[in-house]
Amino acid sequence: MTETPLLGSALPDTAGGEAANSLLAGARIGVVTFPGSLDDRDAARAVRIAGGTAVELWHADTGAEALRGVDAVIIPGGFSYGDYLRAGAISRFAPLMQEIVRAAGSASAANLLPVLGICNGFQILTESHLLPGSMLKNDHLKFICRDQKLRVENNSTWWTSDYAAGQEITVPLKNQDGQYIADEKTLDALEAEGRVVFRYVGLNPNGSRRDIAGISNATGNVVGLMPHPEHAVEAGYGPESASGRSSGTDGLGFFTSVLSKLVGGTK
Amino acid sequence: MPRIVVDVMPKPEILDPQGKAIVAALPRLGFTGFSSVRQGKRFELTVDGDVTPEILQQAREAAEKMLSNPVIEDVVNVEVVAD
Amino acid sequence: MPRIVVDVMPKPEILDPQGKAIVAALPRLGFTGFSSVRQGKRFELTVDGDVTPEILQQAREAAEKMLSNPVIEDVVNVEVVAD
Amino acid sequence: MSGEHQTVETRKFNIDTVDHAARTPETPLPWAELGLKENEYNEVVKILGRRPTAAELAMYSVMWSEHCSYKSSKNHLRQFGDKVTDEMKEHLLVGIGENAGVVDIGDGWAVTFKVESHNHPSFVEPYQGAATGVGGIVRDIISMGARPVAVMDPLRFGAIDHPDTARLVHGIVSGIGGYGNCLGLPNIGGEVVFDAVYQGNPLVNALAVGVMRHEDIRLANASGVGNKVVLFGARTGGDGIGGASVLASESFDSSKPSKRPAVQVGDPFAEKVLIECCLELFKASVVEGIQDLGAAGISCATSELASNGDGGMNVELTKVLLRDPSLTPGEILMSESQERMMAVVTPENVAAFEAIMDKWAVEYSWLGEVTDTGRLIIEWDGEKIVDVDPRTVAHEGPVYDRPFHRPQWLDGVQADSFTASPAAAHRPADGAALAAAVVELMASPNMCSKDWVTDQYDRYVQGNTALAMPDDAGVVRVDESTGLGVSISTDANGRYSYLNPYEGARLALAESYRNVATSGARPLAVTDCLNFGSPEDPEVMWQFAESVRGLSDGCRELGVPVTGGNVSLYNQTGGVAIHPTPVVGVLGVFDDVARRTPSGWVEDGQAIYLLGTTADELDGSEWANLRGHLGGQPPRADLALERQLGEILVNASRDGMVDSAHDLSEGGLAAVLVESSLRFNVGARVSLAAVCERDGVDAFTLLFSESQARAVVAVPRSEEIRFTDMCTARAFPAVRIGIVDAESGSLNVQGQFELSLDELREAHEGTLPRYFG
Ligand SMILES: Nc1ncnc2c1ncn2[C@@H]1O[C@H](COP(=O)(O)OP(=O)(O)O)[C@@H](O)[C@H]1O
Ligand SMILES: [Mg+2]
Repeated sequence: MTETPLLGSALPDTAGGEAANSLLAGARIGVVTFPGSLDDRDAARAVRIAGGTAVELWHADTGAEALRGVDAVIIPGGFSYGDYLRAGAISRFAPLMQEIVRAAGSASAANLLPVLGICNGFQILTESHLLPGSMLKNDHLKFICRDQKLRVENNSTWWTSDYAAGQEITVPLKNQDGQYIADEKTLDALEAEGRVVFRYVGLNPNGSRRDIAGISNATGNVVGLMPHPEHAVEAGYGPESASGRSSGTDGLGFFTSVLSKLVGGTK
Repeated sequence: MPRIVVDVMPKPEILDPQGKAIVAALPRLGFTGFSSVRQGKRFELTVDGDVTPEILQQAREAAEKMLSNPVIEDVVNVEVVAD
Repeated sequence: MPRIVVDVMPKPEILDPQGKAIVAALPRLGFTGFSSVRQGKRFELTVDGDVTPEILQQAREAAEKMLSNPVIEDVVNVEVVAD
Repeated sequence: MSGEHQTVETRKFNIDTVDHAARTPETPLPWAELGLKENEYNEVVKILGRRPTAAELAMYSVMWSEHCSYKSSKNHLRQFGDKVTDEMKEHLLVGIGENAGVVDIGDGWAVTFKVESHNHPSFVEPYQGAATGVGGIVRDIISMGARPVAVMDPLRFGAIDHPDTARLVHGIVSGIGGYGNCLGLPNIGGEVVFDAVYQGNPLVNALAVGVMRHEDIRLANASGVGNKVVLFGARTGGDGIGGASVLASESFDSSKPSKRPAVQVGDPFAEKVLIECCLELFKASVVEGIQDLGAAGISCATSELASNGDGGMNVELTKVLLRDPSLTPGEILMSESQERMMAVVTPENVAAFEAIMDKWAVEYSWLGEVTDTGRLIIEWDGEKIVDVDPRTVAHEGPVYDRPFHRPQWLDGVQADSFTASPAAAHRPADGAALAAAVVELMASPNMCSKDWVTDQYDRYVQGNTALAMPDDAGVVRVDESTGLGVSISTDANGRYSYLNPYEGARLALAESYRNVATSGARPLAVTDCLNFGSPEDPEVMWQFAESVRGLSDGCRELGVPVTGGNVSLYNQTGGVAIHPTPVVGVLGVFDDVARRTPSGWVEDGQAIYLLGTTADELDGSEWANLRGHLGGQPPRADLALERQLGEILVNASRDGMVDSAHDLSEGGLAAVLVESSLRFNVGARVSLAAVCERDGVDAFTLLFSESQARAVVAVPRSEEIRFTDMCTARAFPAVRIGIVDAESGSLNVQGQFELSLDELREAHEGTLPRYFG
């Protein structure tokens, strides 16, 4: 994952900044690679730009050491195992996923592993039952790649604390199977418990129920969403903004949120 | 060689986007006798030796655990087909 | 309401990446009795009234013309299912 | 995982061995069914000194096909090498002849890129045809040792309203997306053109680009006696050998029916894994030579590897892992199953190689080893079925000097200029008519927004895309620490080439070069995909010869070498050929992609300049096309002027003198004004008067003519003097034609018309969804 040197830290290079930097760099965020993962290097880059240390995790590794002692995990986008059967259906059974499910969902409540599933990662989290519901093919049946506006509905999760509640952000969306679906009871419960974390604003790009773009588990350590915050962390390579030149960096908050929570010792 | 066929269909209460697209397109080809279409999956598992009860049980479990997702799909059929 | 089931499978000589991915994953769940898997499609067409011979003929034609791609797929089955 | 244990008992063929062939010289062989001409077959017999075996016949027939041997085009393509100057060689690390060319972009980085066609398969089975087109070109890039970083897809379809067009558009676009998206390669550009000439013969060209460090460059050769030859990736099935079912019985004495699919089905997941596992092989330095398997499969890979290396190789064909155990040896040699690679590995590295395969769960089998005998020997269960000099298969095939002559009809066509024709009778003159014409143009199939297509492609993956659709070129960063990066565009105009193939090729090059320079990059190298009709038609052959002459002359004039490409002939339906369509891809380099220039206006109050001059050059234009006219001469291509314009655009970008730039090509100034407004939804006020007066043209001509070497740029107020001084110093015509207007929400052409951006957007973006849903 570290083939090419990355841009420096996105944090200001002030006196205090340096200390904060090294503090943040102490937080280790694992990024999972399955065969067919595509955005793993991008997610690792986002972690580094946010100031943290990215750690490669391999789908086939077994046992507790497979997690390499990371403080949080990102399951990135892509087409794991080709996604031919159902998105995420096969990855769910990877040995590493067993460890992630254990650490994120069933450990003692004080010590839950923060997990972010992006796109295919979200699909894998639903297939693994860490998050409820499932994904269908987009209602228009096509792959869609666009700059998508979202509203942050819940800023109290591990991955959204650096956003304001109700804040609107723009991040790229790109998928074929992104239509979020769950039964009415589940949807009502998600709404009631504040677990709808992101909603599509403006256009619902895939027919998702109640415009849901992302959700969390009850404890807020596990978050999944279809759009790609890791593609909106570096000016020049993100979504279009008012100034042109792909300068949108609205996705950075995901990575700074978890880092500040981790170094803030709230874990 | 014997095969086990597993059929998986989207749950009836779920709007199936592919089926919807097909039912909209059928009349354009002059096929007007159908009121709805649903698209599911059919798997054919080839068995190495004989289809023992254990193997059939394996197929049933694979159908529930991996070949289908109970949130959106039902396993509607698991059966042995001779060749 | 009566339904017509149409089963479509990839032609045997054609690469089936879906099936390949599944057969590689099955052993990881302890399912070791299967030597190959092929994944096809199952369509259920709901008929408005009775399944007349004409309707069945329509289903056959739709199966060939729209529900399958004759270059890479075969229609392996068209049958009426009562409910 | 390894195939060492594959049993052969189940495969009983009447094997046609070399000995058997020598003993039975009279056996009639189906060489004609396999596409060989009588003289070619006789040549094979002469080379071997006996009749070929069935397996040898399979190899020669497929390797000597037009597609693999370039037998009709070779004599012409030589010009690309012959006309290369020292200037052009400066950045060239690997030239024509390898899987793809490689150029040096500085700091120890190298880039490889190539465009290829998959036209015929995409007509038969659009989704898989297009998908495997992407898969094939990406494997070419991997086999150079590079990590693929982007793809592009120049496409041509029949008339937009033809009943078959939707099938092809849906299938081809989702095939390109389905494969490329799943591979994790951003799609950064391409073309979508509709024209009835492509009705029965759509063009699906695919370009891939990859990056590597200089020391990682790998070549396709098998050197080092005793080194092992390994086949890895997908299993071999009957793909792509439909026409070769005559080989079903290898002794040709029975008529066992065989159903072999002519269609190849792609597995992008397998290819993605193949990419990662090849990159790991390169990093660990465990392969000596590597070759992708594409057309002609194992025949091609073994004969090319052997012929490029020490000259000999022994292979045991029963070791090949099969998907379909009924394949005969000849079929195995010809199979075009996708997602396979062949490599040469030293005995010491075998274990390391296997460990990497196992990590990625990629299947492999050791087929044989490199020898110094000068012979490629292939055995089937120990019996010799091929014994050939690999050079005669791979490199010394037939070469034809096909007759060609200028078509007689061309005089009449060239004399039929648009402006003088009845089609030009109702030429829009007043403001209202011009406004309507602009809207009509921008909603037309070729000029409308291609978002419906490009929204189905992932342009973000890898996180390095700095420009993509709808800008003039695709731009990706190569080095994250310095911002070093590349820019690529592909272009062709079949109508121009129909009117004048020599100029048409130079015009395609000029446009692609201009697009790259407009994005701010210094053009460095060229790849091309030459799509033509039948070379056996002397008039088509003339179009081809003229195009190659034009392209090679043009490259010399611009100082950029052709590094590789592809020829696709026999693109015709019935006796009617497509327009000659030489797709040209130009690659340029940026020291820092942060300096790239987008094509839309952003900043209120910036000055808009038109660079270059406009003449009445409506022949072959989109406007004439809309009026159903095709005649006259295409626009003049002045490549010295293009070079000057390029320098201005690149300098202006580097020194921060422009904030936006868009070159003028199809649709002329009208298209650029609309596209630059819609890009970021920022309008402008412009006036045509000064240019009309200077160039002696009316407003209609200024808006719709397709004169070359022009661009529109937006200059920040603070930079205007510096910018105009630069143009003056180079004596390059530049006129301030207007101002960016962020408030009005409209495009205002003073004294003529005002069009709201909403109305323009609706017209521009509505067309493809209306036809394709
Ligand atoms: N098939 C395609 N795939 C990807 N991008 C495309 C495709 N067709 C057109 N585009 C993109 O749409 C934009 C407009 O295309 P075009 O008008 O042909 O550009 P230009 O005239 O600058 O060469 C360009 O950015 C081009 O790369
Ligand atoms: Mg352009």
